[in-house]
Amino acid sequence: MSGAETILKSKNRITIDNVREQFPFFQQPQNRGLIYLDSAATAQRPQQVLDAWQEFNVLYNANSHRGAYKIAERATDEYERARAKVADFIGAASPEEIVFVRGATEAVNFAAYGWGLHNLKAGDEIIITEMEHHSNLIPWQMAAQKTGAVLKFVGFDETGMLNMPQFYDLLSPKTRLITVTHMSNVLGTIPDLAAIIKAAHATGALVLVDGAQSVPHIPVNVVELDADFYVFSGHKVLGPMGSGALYARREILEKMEPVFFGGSMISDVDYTHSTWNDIPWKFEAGTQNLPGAIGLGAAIDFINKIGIGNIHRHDRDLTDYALAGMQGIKDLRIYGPMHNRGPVISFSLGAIHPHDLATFLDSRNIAIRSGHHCAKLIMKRLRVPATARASFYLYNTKSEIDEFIHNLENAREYFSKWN
Amino acid sequence: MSGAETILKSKNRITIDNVREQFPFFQQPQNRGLIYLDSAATAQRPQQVLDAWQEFNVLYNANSHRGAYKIAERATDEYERARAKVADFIGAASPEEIVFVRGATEAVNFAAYGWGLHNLKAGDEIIITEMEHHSNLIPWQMAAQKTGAVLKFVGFDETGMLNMPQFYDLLSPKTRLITVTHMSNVLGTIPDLAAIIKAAHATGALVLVDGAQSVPHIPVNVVELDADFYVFSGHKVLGPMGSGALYARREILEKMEPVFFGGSMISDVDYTHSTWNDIPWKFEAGTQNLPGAIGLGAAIDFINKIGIGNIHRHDRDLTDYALAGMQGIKDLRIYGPMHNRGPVISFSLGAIHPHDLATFLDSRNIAIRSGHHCAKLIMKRLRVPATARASFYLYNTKSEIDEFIHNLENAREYFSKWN
Amino acid sequence: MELDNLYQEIILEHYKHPRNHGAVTNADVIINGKNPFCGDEIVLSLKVKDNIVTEVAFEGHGCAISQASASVMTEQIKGKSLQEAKQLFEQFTKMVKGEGDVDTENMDELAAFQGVCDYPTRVKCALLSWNALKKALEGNQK
Amino acid sequence: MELDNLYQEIILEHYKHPRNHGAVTNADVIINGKNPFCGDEIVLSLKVKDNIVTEVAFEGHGCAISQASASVMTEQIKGKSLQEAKQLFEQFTKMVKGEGDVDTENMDELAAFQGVCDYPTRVKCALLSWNALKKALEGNQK
Ligand SMILES: Cc1ncc(COP(=O)(O)O)c(C=O)c1O
Ligand SMILES: Cc1ncc(COP(=O)(O)O)c(C=O)c1O
Repeated sequence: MSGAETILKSKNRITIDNVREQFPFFQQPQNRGLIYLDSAATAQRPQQVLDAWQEFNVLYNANSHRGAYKIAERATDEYERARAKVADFIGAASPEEIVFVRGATEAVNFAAYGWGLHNLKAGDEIIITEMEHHSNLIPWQMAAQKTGAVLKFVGFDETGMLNMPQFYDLLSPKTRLITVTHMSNVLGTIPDLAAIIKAAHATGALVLVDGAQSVPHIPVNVVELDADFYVFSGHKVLGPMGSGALYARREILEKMEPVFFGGSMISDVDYTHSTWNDIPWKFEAGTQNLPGAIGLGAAIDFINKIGIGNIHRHDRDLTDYALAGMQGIKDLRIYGPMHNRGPVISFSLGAIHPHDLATFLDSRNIAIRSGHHCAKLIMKRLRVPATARASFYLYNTKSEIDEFIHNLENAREYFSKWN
Repeated sequence: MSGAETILKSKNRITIDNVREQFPFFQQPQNRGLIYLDSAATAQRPQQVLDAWQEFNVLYNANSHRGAYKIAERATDEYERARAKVADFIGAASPEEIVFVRGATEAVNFAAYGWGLHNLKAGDEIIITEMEHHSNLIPWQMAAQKTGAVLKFVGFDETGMLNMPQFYDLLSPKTRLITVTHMSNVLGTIPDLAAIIKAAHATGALVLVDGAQSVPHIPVNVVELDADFYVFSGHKVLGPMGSGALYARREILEKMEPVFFGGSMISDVDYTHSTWNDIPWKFEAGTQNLPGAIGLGAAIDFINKIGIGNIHRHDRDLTDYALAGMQGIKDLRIYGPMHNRGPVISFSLGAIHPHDLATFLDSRNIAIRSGHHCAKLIMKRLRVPATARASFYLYNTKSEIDEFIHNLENAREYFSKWN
Repeated sequence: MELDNLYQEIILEHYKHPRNHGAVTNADVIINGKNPFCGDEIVLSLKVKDNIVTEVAFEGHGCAISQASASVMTEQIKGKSLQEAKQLFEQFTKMVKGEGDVDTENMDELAAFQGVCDYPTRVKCALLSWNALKKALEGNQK
Repeated sequence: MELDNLYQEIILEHYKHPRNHGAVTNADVIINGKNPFCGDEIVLSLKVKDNIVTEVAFEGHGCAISQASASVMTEQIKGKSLQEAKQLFEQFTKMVKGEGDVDTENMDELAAFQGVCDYPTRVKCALLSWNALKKALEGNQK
């Protein structure tokens, strides 16, 4: 089956096997047969990304922006080229609007410190959803506590859809920011950002979009979306750990305060005061993870070769296929919408605790996640301490999903003796 | 010559050639003959470090602390093992006192935000030196501006020695923190930390030591040193870019506020308030650069195999050798002490601008740095806009230094036609 | 099937019918045990008299391993001296971490957790209640 | 020796004897050019009348390339229209970046910087004063 699955439906028909071959992780004897269904936590990386990292280190490792010799110049060039690739990939108007960060968490924190602390004041409101990852929640709790701003929560219904009437109710002239995920890492929900952003801008509020889960799977254009801030992690989109980006519109970045201070982010330095470099460098204090950023650029090249639209279709097909199969399993409960959703499925199976389920599947060489998925507010609302979660990406196959579903049945049976 | 240089003076005589062979950077045809004298900016990396990074990615790439399957457990284990290696390497009392960060810059910022903003108040004083890297200066300018604390500067003399009488003068019951480099990245100066820390603790002040330049070259033991905070960057000590550590004594870390907020650093999360995980994890929000940290662990293994004492001797010998040779060059001026100093030599040659000198040497395949070296206060005090800088590490040889010195002579001649 | 080494009968039995579940009234020590990474939580309450654990109970939520481990633990330490409890803690920890041979003679039902050492992802589940106990023994109460 | 392609006679000559060094009195535009990464700095002052650069001068510090480039630039744009100056900026930038063939006919001494394109580390030095000029032309003054 899997050999015949076509990821690229257009002319040159890249098959799923062609794709998998390019991921050394799946080629290791130790990992043969491993069914990796945890890409929402971190994705595997194609050879091209590992090569870019390696090439940096063996050929032109040097500190950027500081050298007066050839390899330092190359390091700087490749780093800035990677920035341009990221800008292109998410449709930013210019590379200067991309700040390299460690990941989505750091990006949200930069926004909360650099914009939030300087623009929020007592009584201002931040609208946030109950389905945010902790990384897009706690930085705003901090900003709210420090400024006196108030967090207003938009809930979601049993099918995992945001309560849009509630959102419109909450939206007011006091709203300064709406911060919302582009795809829930638990429910797979894809909120109606177009509507949210249009309404937000009509009242003069800014919108931060957490793209950690969306950028890997759906075509993103921040300008068409009209997002004010957009954040994502490199490691979930085939890039190296320790890479990621904060996008913000030029006017916002220019007015935003730097968060970290040190080498390379300055314009001038005196004893007690300093001034800052231009964007984006004023946000990049100290030695950056150059091969991380360059590796992220290579990941984007890889994705562009396959086509994000093709990846999107592949992931959606897998998700539909998995949802259909899982619905046939007795006592299996799926959290989140059944249509128009991301390739991440949270579920529970009867009374089996998710950790026990994950251990069972692990013993069958199937890697899923269990826990609160850094989204305790979702757990509270679902009234469960934890869920199991399977997530898919371009290298997963329908036959892997068959295996997964088959083993869910097995798990049900194995644990049934417990009743 | 170079083949005979012994880096390990003890029994099994590792020669410099043995060492160089293990750095793929020097083995590339494109880099043959390249004399890399910019390790103070960033070091090259041994195969062992690249392998550790690669192995993580192809064998057990998974997110740490979150997985319910084998490779995730391995990723977590190796990450925590790397932490223990770092703790051992700098003599920390326990691994929990090590926070993984992107580098020294981030580490100082964590201290300035997490400790500084919560412990400094108007009128408090921070003693700092005029030879600090911007990364150990501007975060404290920020903390001072936000809290009303005052920065007090210890100067240095023409030979680059800290003005210790001035330090003792400045030290007072108002002093809350002394923040000082363990080795200047411009002057090579190694301040008398024992004296500084003893005096500081006697008045009840804490001491932060910037080890970015020292950790690669001299044995460090934070407990013997009695440092309260100690920071360094992985990429300068043979580890990957994007790795580094903040050390602080347990009591300090426990009381310190987290700086970044998000996944994995929480104990519990509610709508408007959250509580934090134990140290060190409360400081590590979101997905960390796991292979970066693991690569840093591998770098430490590599260094331990050779012996930091042996590396120290080798670097010191090279430095003495270079200083002796450079002193023979007409119009060459060396900034910094001539003895008991680090392997980083800043200099100028007649009226030749450092950039022009660096370009000349680059055309001879010798990589040095020119500029302000992120230490504008030093430049102000030296009354120069920039200096040239050569720095050495375990893979450099005396014959490389011969070449370097020979080409300094050539440069003098080349540019002499300008006069 | 090897998984049975982990999910032994005794463990299932305790998971289904946890002993000493609830809270000790007028406890001398109440300790919260928590694995922040996965969300499992346990609250342990103890009464100690003349150095002897006279009463002990637990509440919380978590997987089969963590719940069964708590249940067995409470049974095993009840009536033991603080010293003996600490010894059991050490033996048990060593056993589930697979750190060398452990004499399981005096361990009774605790020995059912021997299989955990082959499942490194579950070690922290088995230790959740024990680490809480350790904190309690160290007088780290709140 | 190839380095001579970079350090041409004309460049050395201007480095040693910079033209239009100092500040224009009653300048219409004063612009600060700076390379924060290496520390080079230039202050450019201009007088503009009827769309013509009537006076121009520079101060600052930096390497031979950046200083000579500023010196040559001031000579070349003096008396030119803002439009012509902008054109020269574009030609010069293209040339030192090595982006395609540039017709150097109308460029006079500016052509001496042709060799810079083989020294990517020095491109920003050659452009320091020109980028300041561009900011000035865009009315980005301060
Ligand atoms: C003395 C000193 N402190 C701090 C730093 C900052 O280190 P990093 O850029 O790796 O954060 C450096 C290096 O650039 C340094 O030399
Ligand atoms: C929706 C969402 N936001 C934010 C994050 C945080 O990303 P990172 O851990 O890479 O910083 C994640 C992933 O963990 C996520 O799924």
